[in-house]
Amino acid sequence: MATAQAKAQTIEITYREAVREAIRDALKRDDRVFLMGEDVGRYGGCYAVSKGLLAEFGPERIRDTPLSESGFTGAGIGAAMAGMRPIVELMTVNFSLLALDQILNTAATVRHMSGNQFGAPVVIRMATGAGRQLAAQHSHSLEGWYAHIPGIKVLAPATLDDARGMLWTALQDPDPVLIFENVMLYNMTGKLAADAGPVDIDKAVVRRAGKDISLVTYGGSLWKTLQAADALAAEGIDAEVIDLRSLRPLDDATVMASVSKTRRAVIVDEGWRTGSLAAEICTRIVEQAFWELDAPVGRVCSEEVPIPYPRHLEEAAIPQAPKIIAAAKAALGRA
Amino acid sequence: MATAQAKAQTIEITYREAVREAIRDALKRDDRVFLMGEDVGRYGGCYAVSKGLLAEFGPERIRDTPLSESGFTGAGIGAAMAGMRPIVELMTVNFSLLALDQILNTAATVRHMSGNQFGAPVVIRMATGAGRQLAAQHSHSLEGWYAHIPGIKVLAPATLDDARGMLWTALQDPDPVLIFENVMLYNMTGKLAADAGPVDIDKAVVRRAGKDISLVTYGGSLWKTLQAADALAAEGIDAEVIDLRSLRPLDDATVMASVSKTRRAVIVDEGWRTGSLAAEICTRIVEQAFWELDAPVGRVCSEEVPIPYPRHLEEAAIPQAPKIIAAAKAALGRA
Amino acid sequence: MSAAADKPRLSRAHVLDLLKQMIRIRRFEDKCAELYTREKIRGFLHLYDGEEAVAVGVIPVLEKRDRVVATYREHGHALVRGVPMTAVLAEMYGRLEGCSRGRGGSMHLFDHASNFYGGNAIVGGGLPLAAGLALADRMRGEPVVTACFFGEGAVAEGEFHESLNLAALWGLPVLFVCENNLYAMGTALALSESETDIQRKAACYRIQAEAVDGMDVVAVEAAGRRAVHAVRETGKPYFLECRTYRLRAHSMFDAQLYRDKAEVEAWRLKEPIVRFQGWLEANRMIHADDLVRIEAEIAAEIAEAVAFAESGTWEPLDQLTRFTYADKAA
Amino acid sequence: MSAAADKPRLSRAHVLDLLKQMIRIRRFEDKCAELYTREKIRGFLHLYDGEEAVAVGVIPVLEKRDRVVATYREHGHALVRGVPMTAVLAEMYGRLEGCSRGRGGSMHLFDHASNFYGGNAIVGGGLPLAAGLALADRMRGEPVVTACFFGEGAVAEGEFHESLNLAALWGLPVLFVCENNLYAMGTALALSESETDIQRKAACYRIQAEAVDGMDVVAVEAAGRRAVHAVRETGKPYFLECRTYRLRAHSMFDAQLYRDKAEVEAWRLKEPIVRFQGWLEANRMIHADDLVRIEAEIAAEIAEAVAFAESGTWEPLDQLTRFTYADKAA
Ligand SMILES: Cc1ncc(C[n+]2csc(CCOP(=O)(O)OP(=O)(O)O)c2C)c(N)n1
Ligand SMILES: Cc1ncc(C[n+]2csc(CCOP(=O)(O)OP(=O)(O)O)c2C)c(N)n1
Ligand SMILES: [Mg+2]
Ligand SMILES: [Mg+2]
Repeated sequence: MATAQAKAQTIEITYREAVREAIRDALKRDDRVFLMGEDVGRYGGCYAVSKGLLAEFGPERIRDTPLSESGFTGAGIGAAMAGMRPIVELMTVNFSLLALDQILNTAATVRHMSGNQFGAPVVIRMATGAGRQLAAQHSHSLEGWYAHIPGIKVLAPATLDDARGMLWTALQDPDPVLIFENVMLYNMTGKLAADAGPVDIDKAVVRRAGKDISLVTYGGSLWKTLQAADALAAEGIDAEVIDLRSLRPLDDATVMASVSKTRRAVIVDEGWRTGSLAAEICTRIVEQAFWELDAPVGRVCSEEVPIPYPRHLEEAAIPQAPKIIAAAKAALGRA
Repeated sequence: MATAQAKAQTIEITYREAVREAIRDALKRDDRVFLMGEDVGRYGGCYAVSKGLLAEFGPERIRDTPLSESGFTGAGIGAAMAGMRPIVELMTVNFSLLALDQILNTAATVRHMSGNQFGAPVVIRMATGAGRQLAAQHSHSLEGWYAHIPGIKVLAPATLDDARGMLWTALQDPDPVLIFENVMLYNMTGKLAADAGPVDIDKAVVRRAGKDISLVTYGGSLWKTLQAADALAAEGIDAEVIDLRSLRPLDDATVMASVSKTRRAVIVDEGWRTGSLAAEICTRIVEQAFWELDAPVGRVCSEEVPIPYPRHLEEAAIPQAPKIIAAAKAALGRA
Repeated sequence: MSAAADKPRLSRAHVLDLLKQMIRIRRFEDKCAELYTREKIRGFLHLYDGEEAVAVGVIPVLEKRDRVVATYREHGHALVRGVPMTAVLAEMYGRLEGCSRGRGGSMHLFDHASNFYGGNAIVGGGLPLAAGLALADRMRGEPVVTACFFGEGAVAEGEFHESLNLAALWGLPVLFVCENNLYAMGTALALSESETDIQRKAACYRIQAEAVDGMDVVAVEAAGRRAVHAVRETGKPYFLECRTYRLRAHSMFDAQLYRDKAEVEAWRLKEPIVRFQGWLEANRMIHADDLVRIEAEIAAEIAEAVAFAESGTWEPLDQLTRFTYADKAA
Repeated sequence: MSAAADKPRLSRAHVLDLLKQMIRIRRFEDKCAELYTREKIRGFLHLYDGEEAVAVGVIPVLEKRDRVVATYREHGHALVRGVPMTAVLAEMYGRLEGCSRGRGGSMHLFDHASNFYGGNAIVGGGLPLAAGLALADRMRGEPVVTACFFGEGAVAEGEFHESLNLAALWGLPVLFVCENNLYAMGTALALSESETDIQRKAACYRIQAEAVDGMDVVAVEAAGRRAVHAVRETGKPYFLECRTYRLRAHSMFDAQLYRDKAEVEAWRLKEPIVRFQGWLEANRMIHADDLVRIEAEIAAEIAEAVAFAESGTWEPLDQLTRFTYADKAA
């Protein structure tokens, strides 16, 4: 992993490129790795993530698939069980529903029901989230929902380092790992250490230290939450912002340490409110830190509606900084 | 709905028969109603629910389908959009994953994305739950997971009255309704009013009044929870037991009224713990009744493991009365 | 263009209408593309450029009571089916006056009045739906045809297989119209199907099938007529493969790395409007002023649609979660 | 029974082995049924009674390095593949000594040593998996065959369609073995498929196919040999439909309302063991004492398996959630 000195040397890079570098690096380092999915090859990936990789690695390892989400996801799982290390790209979480049987009934269960004889070390990547005015069938945020399933791990890289670093670690994992890339992050630009490499995939990280309230979030919402934290700072409220990074398993320790310090928390999560990951985190805080709480835990989630097309409705449907600010203030009794 | 006098006349009936009577009644009352699903006809239903209906109503209205969960669920949705009132039977929740695209991306979204021009008044029934030693792929309890989806309603009849009465009301609903029947209840016998009919599908019900703690549950777990309440009573703890009945929408008022009275709550839910419906209910209690709580809300859910085959492991994996008792005592500081 | 047997119907009024409908779609979508770059239209925008003969050939053959199920590339289908251009464009603007109240956008045009069942953004997702609509009609004994449009990419999906089997098994009056434009986004047919002769797929389910030159509106119309007739008469499904080509990008985000410019140019020579117009000219069925009139009418219609969309209103924010469920009865 | 061309391989030792394997499955499952009524075995139990010739004909033709994917009706496949009967029965008892550590039960027999990939209780769920196993072999250039067994009921599932297309498109060395026993639970083939000649389905994907009398172990073996040979030589998929019949109920919960007793009795006359044994006797390839010996050996093996399962241990409760994920490296 990158040392402090090496970090001095940085490159300007987009999130999209960071994911691409991660895939390229994995393909170079391990013969067993290949990428498969709809339009990952000739088209260059629906969000241009895999652009250029076909020319570099050829059609066997950058494998365009037919529109058969269940079939090719299952094939990825099978290939993993036979020793390969496939990266299955499901384009977007919206289409992953077609592959859910293979993910839940095969990938997530096979180690257990085979008595530990077989595992499925497959990595399944997909874009997630709203914000591009793609309406009801193309704007789901189901990563928190997937986190319900025992037998899989669920990652949500929010930063360039994580976009670059989580994939390799996930590929080393003996069990299936789902990686959710928020669509709104692909164009995000920033600096990355020239020698950035693998990162851990089991710890939440404090992205902004603060003492008044804990804002717990992940993925695309991290940036809105940091924005909210800045605005709160201007009003004298010092918010701590936690990036969960891994949605399954959850790193309770980091969350509880923060809440024990700040005694107040708001969870920000782009999933629909009812049955959201935010509810799970709130419940864990209640279970593990109830007596330290000075106020009810708040949550900022998506409204209970299929995401509407018009910009003003879409914006109102998903978490935004003003809502986060309001929830934080409410938790601090400053509404 | 049944009057008090009529209730005097009761019949001995199983849960299975109550569901069958509900289907038969709906078929008789409304020409637009038909039942479709795998083995609902000649076989008599995988849990014998529809036994005899084929002879009575014929193969058009008791429609055996091929093994094509996505196809026939989608066909049910389409038929509903064209004015029929199909009851789609998905055999068990385990296979419903194959139909999830149609349920989430079509049934749940069509009213909204069509700007209220089309709705899908379909009822989708399925068996749910563990307890029959059917192992990892046949023991899911995903009703709470489904409750995450805006655009659908989710019911969990736990009693004979509800098994008999919820279907008709669901069929009157202009939107898709999913009904989850716990497999362990089909053989349950009891008394039902001879003229039992439709029941409401939007209110939770207090199945046992109590003042010391609120035990909130639904479906198959209701009976374990009532058992636990009896045991608690023997130890001087007076538990109130709430049967949610509808998992989406949730009847917050009934839950909050109870918790405001008892100041303590435990949620019992057969779903896997992380991301369970129990988490949602706990969170709502925190949001709406935090200051009335005298102790952290507890939850008794399934362990985070695909359900194992052997009886002792299966039993240990899902909620049982002793765990509920322990959780209740813990909430009361009597652990 | 097509066989003599089909010509009787080719009155001058009729051919001019076919031509006009195709040009109408083309001009409308050209305007959409422009409005997209001006950010009036957002989200994904999938143009039908080159494929107009399919919708124009098939949809007018349907009756009013029939039903249409389409995909995210459905502007043409909606227009030909009779959804007003004003309502279509307002929808793409996200306006309350849009045909889906602005909530659906380009990929979710719906219209109850014309039995237009969307606008589905899930590839293959419309097929089970179409089977279900037809099942309802069959159970009620109504001689209604459901026309279901989908791309050749959808053929690889399990839902295609399940729907065709159900339709054949139960005798459902569905006209399956495969718009085979040779690409699913960037995936050429040969990379998605082991059997690339798509109409042969229907035989696997014992469904009657036909392939037609989808760039020839007269041929499509003739085949469409045969197909709709067959479905209505037999009550059974029918499979019509229209061989066509998408001349533009898949959506506005597509760099078209997967095909040569030369291939596109070669297909451009076969494109349905120029081809049909040339044939009409050669057969002296059209005059220069016909074209001028058609273009003028269309331009006026588009101008009106733009004005309508521009002056449309936004759904108030407090209505955000409405229509997740039906409004409660009062 | 089968053509002369296939007979050369029919040495006495070989035919006795075929017979023994079939009887072994039958007797084992008879015992399972008994143990089920005694509640030693729980959950669902699906017997292979009548279908033994399929597994016995196909699986021994495979090599050790080959892979097998089966369904919930897989006791026979596991036994023939070499999973010890002790471990299979212990699994059905839920014992730690079971081939899946007791966690899977009857529907989830797994065995790493013999490349036995389960035991899948989702109809059609094993097909994508088989494609993936074969994809791995293909990418590594290993001449390994993956044999994937499934019932004719699975043919209606979208996953069947997607998997066959993938296998054909990518040239994956999968032997698809359809065990067509005419019923999916209580649903007769004609109620689930518009095309009931199942082997014809393969042609839709340009996959070579053959149908064989699945009640004739010699014919199945010959076809299996051709099929495995074809897959290994060409690296491409092959589809083998074995026409067979399930003589018992679907599972132990099935009242068999959907078929006549007479139909079952008619099929019983064709059942593979009696038929093969009769043929061997007619051809004087078997002696009465062969049968006595076979039965004795099998009885001893079953007795040993029962003893093994009975004396097995339970996974300690504190291990409940283990194997949800791999144990952490020490
Ligand atoms: C189930 C699903 N998977 C993937 C996508 C992304 N996607 C949208 S259109 C498309 C290509 C579809 O091609 P085809 O069916 O041939 O229709 P065409 O666009 O050519 O008209 C893909 C892959 C989707 N919308 N739905
Ligand atoms: C996806 C799915 N749907 C339904 C079931 C319930 N089910 C179990 S076996 C079976 C019938 C399968 O028939 P077939 O494929 O012909 O195999 P057979 O039992 O005849 O060997 C059904 C419907 C299931 N296990 N999986
Ligand atoms: Mg196409
Ligand atoms: Mg069968």
